[in-house]
Amino acid sequence: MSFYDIILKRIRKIQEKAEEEEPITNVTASAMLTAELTLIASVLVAVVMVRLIHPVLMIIMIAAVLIIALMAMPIMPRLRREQNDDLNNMMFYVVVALGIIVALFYWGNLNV
Amino acid sequence: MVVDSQLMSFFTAGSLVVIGIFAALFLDNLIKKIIGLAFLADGVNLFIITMGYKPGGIVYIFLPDMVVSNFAQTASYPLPFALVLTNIVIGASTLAVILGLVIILNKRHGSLSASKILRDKGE
Amino acid sequence: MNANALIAVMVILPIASALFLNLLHKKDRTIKILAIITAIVIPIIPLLTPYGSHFFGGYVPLAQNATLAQGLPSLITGTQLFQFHPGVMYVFTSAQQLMVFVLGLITFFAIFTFLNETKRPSGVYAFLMFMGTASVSAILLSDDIFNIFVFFEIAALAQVGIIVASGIKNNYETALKYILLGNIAGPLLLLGIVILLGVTGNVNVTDMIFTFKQGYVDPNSPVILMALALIAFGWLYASGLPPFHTIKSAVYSKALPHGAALLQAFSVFTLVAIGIIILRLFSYNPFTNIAIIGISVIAMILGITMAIVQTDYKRILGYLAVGELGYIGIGLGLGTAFGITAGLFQAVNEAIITSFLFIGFGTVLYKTRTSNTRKLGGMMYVNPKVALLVLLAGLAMAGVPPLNAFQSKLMLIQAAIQSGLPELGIIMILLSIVTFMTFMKAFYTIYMRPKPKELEILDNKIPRSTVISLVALLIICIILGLFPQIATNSLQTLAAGLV
Amino acid sequence: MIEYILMITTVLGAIIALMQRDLLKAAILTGIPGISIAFLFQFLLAPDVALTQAIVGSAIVPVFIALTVLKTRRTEEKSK
Repeated sequence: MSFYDIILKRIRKIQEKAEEEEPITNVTASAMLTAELTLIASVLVAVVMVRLIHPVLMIIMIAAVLIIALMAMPIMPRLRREQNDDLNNMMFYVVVALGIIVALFYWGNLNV
Repeated sequence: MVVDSQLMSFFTAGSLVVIGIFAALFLDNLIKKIIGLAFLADGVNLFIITMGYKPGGIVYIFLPDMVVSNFAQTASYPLPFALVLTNIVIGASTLAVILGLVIILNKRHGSLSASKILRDKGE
Repeated sequence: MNANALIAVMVILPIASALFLNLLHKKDRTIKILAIITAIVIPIIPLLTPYGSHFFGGYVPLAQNATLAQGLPSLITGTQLFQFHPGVMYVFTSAQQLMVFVLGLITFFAIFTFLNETKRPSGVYAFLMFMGTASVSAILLSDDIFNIFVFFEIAALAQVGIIVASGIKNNYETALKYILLGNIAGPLLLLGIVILLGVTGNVNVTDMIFTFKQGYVDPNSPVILMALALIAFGWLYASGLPPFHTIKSAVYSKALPHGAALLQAFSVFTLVAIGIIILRLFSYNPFTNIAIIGISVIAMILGITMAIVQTDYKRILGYLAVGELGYIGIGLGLGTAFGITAGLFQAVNEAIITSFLFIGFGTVLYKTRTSNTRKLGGMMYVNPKVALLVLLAGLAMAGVPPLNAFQSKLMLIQAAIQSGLPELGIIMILLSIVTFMTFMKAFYTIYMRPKPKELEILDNKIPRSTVISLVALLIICIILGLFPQIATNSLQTLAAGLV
Repeated sequence: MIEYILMITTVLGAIIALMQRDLLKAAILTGIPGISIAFLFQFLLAPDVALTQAIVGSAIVPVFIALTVLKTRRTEEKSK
């Protein structure tokens, strides 16, 4: 069984659990897979920008991101479930984002 | 007074903002959420007014028997007050729109619970 | 006095026309005529208006008012009080001209398709569209930060109205969610604005920058950082960057196609306008640029990956529109004149292309009354011409050479490499390819695969005006793609002023 | 001294209004922080804003909310 099959199987398993009412077709599974790969690839490329702070930190972070991505492989179904249309859920992320933004600006002014 | 009243007013405004965000985040009933958001707007208004306040100052209305230089030095800052007037009106009109939507949604779902009627519809 | 009255007309005319349309409730013919005349006039005004600034009520700074300035004591003439702007000021330069013109053009196409696709056009819907256009034009023009807040709230209410008027299933829920979130973001944006007011004593952006530059205020004080964070938060809500990307894409999918085309133009131009104000005020702080780039990269990644896994094509377009906003943000965040020009150019292109896509896919909704890709198929045989136009719109969004987004995306990648961040260029190329793939997946399922048996295609003909709008938008795309100088020349001065 | 009492009533009134189970009571109690803030505005040298806030905060907002409650449902449903 190749690596591709393992990922595909796990995605289908998670999807079956999450959305019983929605039919799982090849199209949805392959869409999930594409989204998954896009997500990992672009996050990895984005992490390369850490080199501006310190090259060694970049290597550590890339390794960490790779390991985390491989361990928690189907990230996309979970990410999708987090970004749903529930008001309470959205409100929660909005307030969390407000906190993060305020904290980041204070931190950033001291350290950048 | 031991505590500065302007500082206390800022704290009141801050606690209203915090109460508002708390209510919007953790109370499930839509009416309660809306009341919380009204408090949030009230808190911001109070913050603005407190900022324009000048301890020991006078109202910014120029009466004929006043001396210009004295007025300029002691009057409170009127620009924030003009902003608050606008904001109160905006807040009231937005509130009316929200309440109209709530009435329609209650008619459709027979509920006022945000977790029931504003949940993810899976589309 | 260099008060230029036509600048104010750009905002006042849509508002006046909107209020008048609201009064005419049941008179269909009058509504049609009035709406179409206003829609034609709105894009023409910015082309006729000379550059300059307009002072509402004629309140020019004392330095420019010779009669008042005479005989004032040195207490006033010797200080900065002499330079301050006492009233609301609108600034109109070549960049504003282009952006207000494009916004007016999209309003025109939206109104044009709306009037022909609906049997009984309601004046209220046109009222909401014009109100939104007026407020976004004001946000683009205004130099007064409180004025921006007022129009920000009006624009939010108009957007809610456009969703409510659509009559699509579950639109009331989405409208309520949008306005409740707006009621958190709005007061916090106001809080940020008044903190700046309290520190600098002014609401005029030019004067605030003056106070920062002259050192009357310490620009690195924590209070100002708080204001920056709160204004940035309001900016995220208005433009639909994360964490507001889910609600914004839901908003697009719950509006009618012409409404969605207009709504995304509102988001794009609000993003540009408030983004420019943030850059003007806070570009001394290097972290501002980093934060804008970070948010934009997150928006691109989340928007495009979420677009892939959707099944409703309006939702796909909504998430793609949010993802494309990230490109604009990267351009603004790079902080070089070339990068900002590229970002602004991308904003203009994106507003045009996404309306093109929304109106194009709107024909599918018009023919079938469904937007679920699972139930659709075989639309190619129903109307091959419109299918070709939609395909071209998708190619434009992905950045295929003769079309406009190619030029702006190329400029963005060049700017990223020049600023020493080639990784951003790689992410942009990668996500462009994925955008195209997502679009092709939707296009394939709707147009090319065999038609499902259950699908009913209504017998109504697609109005000619919709096809005309699509062709006109395609022509604009090609013109901007072949001669990008038309746009970049007008955007350059603004970008150079921001560095 | 009076301003401190007003500040306390504002915060306490807001908390009490949100703690009610009966939504009509909650709507009417919204007026308490509204009117306290109006008096506070008067104390903070903004008489014209105080007038507006007294009308909007103590009459219009509670009445709007109370009308909505009368048109919908009186009590809060148990969550979940």
